[in-house]
Amino acid sequence: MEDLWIKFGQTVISGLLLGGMYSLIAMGMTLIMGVMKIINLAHGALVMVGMYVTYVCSKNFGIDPYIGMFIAMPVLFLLGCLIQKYMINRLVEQDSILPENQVLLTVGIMLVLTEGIRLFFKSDYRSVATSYSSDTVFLGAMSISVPLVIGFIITIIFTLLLHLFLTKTDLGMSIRATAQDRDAAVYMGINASKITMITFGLGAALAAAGGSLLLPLFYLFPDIGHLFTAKSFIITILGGLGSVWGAAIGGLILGLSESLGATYISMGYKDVVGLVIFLLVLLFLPGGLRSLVKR
Amino acid sequence: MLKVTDIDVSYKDVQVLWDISFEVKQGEFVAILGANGAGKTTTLNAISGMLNIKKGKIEFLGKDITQIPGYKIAELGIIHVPEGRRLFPEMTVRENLEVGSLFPEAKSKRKETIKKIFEQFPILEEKQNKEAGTLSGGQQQMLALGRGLMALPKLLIMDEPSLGLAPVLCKQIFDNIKEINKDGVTVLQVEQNVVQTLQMCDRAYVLENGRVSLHGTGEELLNDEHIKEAYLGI
Amino acid sequence: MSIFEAKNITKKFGGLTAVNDLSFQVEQGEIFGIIGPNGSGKTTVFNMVSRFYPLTSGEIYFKDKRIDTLPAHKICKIGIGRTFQVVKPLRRMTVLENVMAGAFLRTGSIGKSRHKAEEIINFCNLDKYMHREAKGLPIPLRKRLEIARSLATEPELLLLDETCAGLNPKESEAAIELIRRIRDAGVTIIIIEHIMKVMMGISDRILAINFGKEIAMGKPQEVANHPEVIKAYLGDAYAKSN
Amino acid sequence: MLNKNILMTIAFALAAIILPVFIKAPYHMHILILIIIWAIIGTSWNLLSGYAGQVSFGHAAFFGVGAYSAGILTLHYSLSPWWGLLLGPVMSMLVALPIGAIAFRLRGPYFALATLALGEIFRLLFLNMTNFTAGAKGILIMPAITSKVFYYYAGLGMLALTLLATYMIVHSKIGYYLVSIREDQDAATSLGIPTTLYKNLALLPSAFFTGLAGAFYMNYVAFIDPNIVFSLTNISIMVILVVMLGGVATTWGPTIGAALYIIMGELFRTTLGPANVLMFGVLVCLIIMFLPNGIAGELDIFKRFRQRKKAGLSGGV
Repeated sequence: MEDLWIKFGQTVISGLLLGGMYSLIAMGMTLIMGVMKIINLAHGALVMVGMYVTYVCSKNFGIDPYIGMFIAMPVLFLLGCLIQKYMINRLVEQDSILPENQVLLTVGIMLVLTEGIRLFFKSDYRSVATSYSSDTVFLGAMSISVPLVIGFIITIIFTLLLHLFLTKTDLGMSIRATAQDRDAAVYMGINASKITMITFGLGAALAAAGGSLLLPLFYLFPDIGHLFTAKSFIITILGGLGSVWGAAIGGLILGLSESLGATYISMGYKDVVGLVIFLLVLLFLPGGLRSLVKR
Repeated sequence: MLKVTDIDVSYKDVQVLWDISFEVKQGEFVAILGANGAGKTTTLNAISGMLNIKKGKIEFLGKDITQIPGYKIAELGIIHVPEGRRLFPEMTVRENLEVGSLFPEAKSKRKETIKKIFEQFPILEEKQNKEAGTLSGGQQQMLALGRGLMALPKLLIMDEPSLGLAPVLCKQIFDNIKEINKDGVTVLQVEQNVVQTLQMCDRAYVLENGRVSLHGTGEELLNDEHIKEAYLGI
Repeated sequence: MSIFEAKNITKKFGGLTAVNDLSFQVEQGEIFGIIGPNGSGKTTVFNMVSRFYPLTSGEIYFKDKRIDTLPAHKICKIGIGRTFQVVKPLRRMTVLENVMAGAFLRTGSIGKSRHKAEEIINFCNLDKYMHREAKGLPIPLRKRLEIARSLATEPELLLLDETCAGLNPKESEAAIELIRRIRDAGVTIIIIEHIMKVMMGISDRILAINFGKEIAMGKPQEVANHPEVIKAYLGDAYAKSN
Repeated sequence: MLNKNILMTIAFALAAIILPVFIKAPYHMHILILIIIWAIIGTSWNLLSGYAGQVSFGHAAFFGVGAYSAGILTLHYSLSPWWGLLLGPVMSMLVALPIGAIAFRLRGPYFALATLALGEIFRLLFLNMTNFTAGAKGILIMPAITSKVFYYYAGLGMLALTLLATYMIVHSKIGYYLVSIREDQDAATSLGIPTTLYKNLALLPSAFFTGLAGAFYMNYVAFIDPNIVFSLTNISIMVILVVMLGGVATTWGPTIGAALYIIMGELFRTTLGPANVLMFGVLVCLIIMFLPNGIAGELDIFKRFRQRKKAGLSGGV
């Protein structure tokens, strides 16, 4: 009986910890979707590129992944800005039959990023080895992996910083204003094109941060991006577009449901659980969890 | 202060304005009147740099601003309070005000300006931590006005401030705008509430089908039979 | 005989009441105008009638049959056509194809639908633009195209939303002439317009609303001289001074 | 003009029929067969997404169900996988019904996301229902026929059927209604078009022919596993790119796109080695940025313009 409870507790806690890190990635997506109103199918690929940057730092230069992420973030910020300015932004005025042109361009970008990385690193599975990768801490009778705990703590710090940035700084408020009413933001003197570019960069940097935190926990290969694209969609739709706290809660819920699904249903079906939640939210709760709070 | 000379404006491939010319002098209260679809809002958007101007010239304080992008217009001191208020619905009242003051000068005086605005609109102080989307129509218009004032505008452009407001609230907003004008801010206003607008403005221009059809002082136009005809067809 | 009746219809969006307990009847063969200032709820009335919005309360009857429970696409089938204030052309289809899309409601045959569409395009004086894509048309022609497209569905009642807004006097006159001819062809018309001038000439009866409520109803002259209407359009002072 | 179109079509058809006389190498035949399979999927996707404007990110569900219908017939019932050509399309239509019921409640990007999720759910289900589908191990069959020429003609027949069926749908009342829904759903509703019904009228044939392609694929390649035939990137998203490449909402666009995709893929593979998919990605980006309506779509503008003046029927419908 007690064993069952320990197993349950361990499942819940590791699910929540992992979900926290997912939510960091999803915050990047929710910011981009909030400001640009497009589905970014390259988001997972940005995560993946960020992971490779951190991986190279660790493998070739011996930089600890938790330090390496601070190199990956600015690199991805720059990459995101360039992609937005020179590729996606060019389609804004284009008259095409399918309005999904921008989405399809993100698919193209995803292909380029994934295959570009594959060219250099092949499809091999890689992992970083740190002294603490396989360490665990004990919480009562439950054992929790150390990278999960560190990653989660860093996530909390980042979430708080992001929250402060968005509510207390002019740049952050400009981002929110642009997301909520682009024209009105321009009336107030905000350079909405520049803000859009910065937001995409910021979203990419957050993707890199989340990816780097997950690096000690996942095998790295070029196609891992798809996994994160899917997860961040689920979280973004779950939490509501453009909402940082929505993404935080959504991430926790996804992590938890995956973890419970894996333990109690089967490993194979755990992703189905997330997708089904995703569909249910799309259909029955179009504003995400945030719309519940508002009611 | 603001001088518009012979501008033509098109939306995509459709021309909306022809040869619009008018002038707003320092400290004046000027109104633009006209029916739905006459081109009033387009005229205002042309001034605030949201549209491509094909022909003509817009000058502000002697400087040619015809081709300056929208976000730079605000910094020059032209603040546009758009039709339908266009607040940032998920930001608090205070945050909305803060977003109004992003330029160095306005930012340095942010605290004082907010204080002044709270004095003028006590209800905004009371609700400063509420999301703008939860305010009533009248309160939203006050906030839109306040947000505009945060930038310390030289020229305030008001687009249909009375839209959707009950008569009592309408009057209150008009009083507020008049007061702001008396404090030295030049005002250019588009309104459908003809008489009240004519009573409080110095001069007015009437637009019909994308052209200026009439202009004069408020008093002159109040007594002009054409106004009544244009609006009521009698 | 009244062909259409709205009974105490109300529409609320959250806390805002856009249309408040409004009732009116439209007689067979008349042109019935609805006027009111910006934001007074005119278009909401149309969206309720054409079932784009569900009613908060009230009932709508067409030819003595209750219609406020039908799905939106059935409204056209039973004989009520509409246009939109912000025109919605089928942008990448030609004028002919736009009107054919309407004509297909009553036929499955390409030939018949094409024949009917050509007839209506001629009726609406759009024949010169028959093979132009809708996205390149200027506003006055787009408005006319929308009327043509709706006529192709063979409506008995046509709802026109701000057909003359943004038109110059000459274009406006041409539009009015077209509306008259449509009525003469036996179609009952409800028309929304912000500009009263337009309505004065063509409406048989006018309903004036403000804040979603009726403020006056009757013959155009009566409505135009009604103090509440003058107040709504020009403001308090005008009503008193005149 | 119309005659010229018919003549061109006949010329193409004849060329396709006599092609095996000149192309003998199995490798080249293999490429042609792959082009045909992709042309069928692309043409089907184009009906739903190009003409009706409902951009599906989940067409792999139909392809996979078609393929597995054929595979499971052999695996569990020892029937010839050729029966799958009958069962596969029907099964695909059957799964299309619930997929449509869910996804058509949503519009635009939300529709796209829902189809994406549904497609992935199918992949995961087929991966995990190991008793029924053999899971990740996949299904391997021993094909009774090995002649590439046979597969070429069989595929060509199916492609012709798909093209003809979609052409007839698009040039009927249904086609007009589908394009109306794509251009403006509210306007379509105001014209009395039951939009959900007509979206289904695009979805069902689209699923049917995609399922047919899947069943044919099983017969030809003789091995499937869920990660191949239900693949999000290699099927669902690739079909979008194929049609974008060729031309959205055009009759021949998907076929042109399929030919370009496969031929370029092979060319890049042989000349660039591992960088081939990268080059493809770059090309996709360039095409979306500079030829937003695809190759046939952009050419079509000139064609349509001339056609309009004479016959007045546009290529848009």
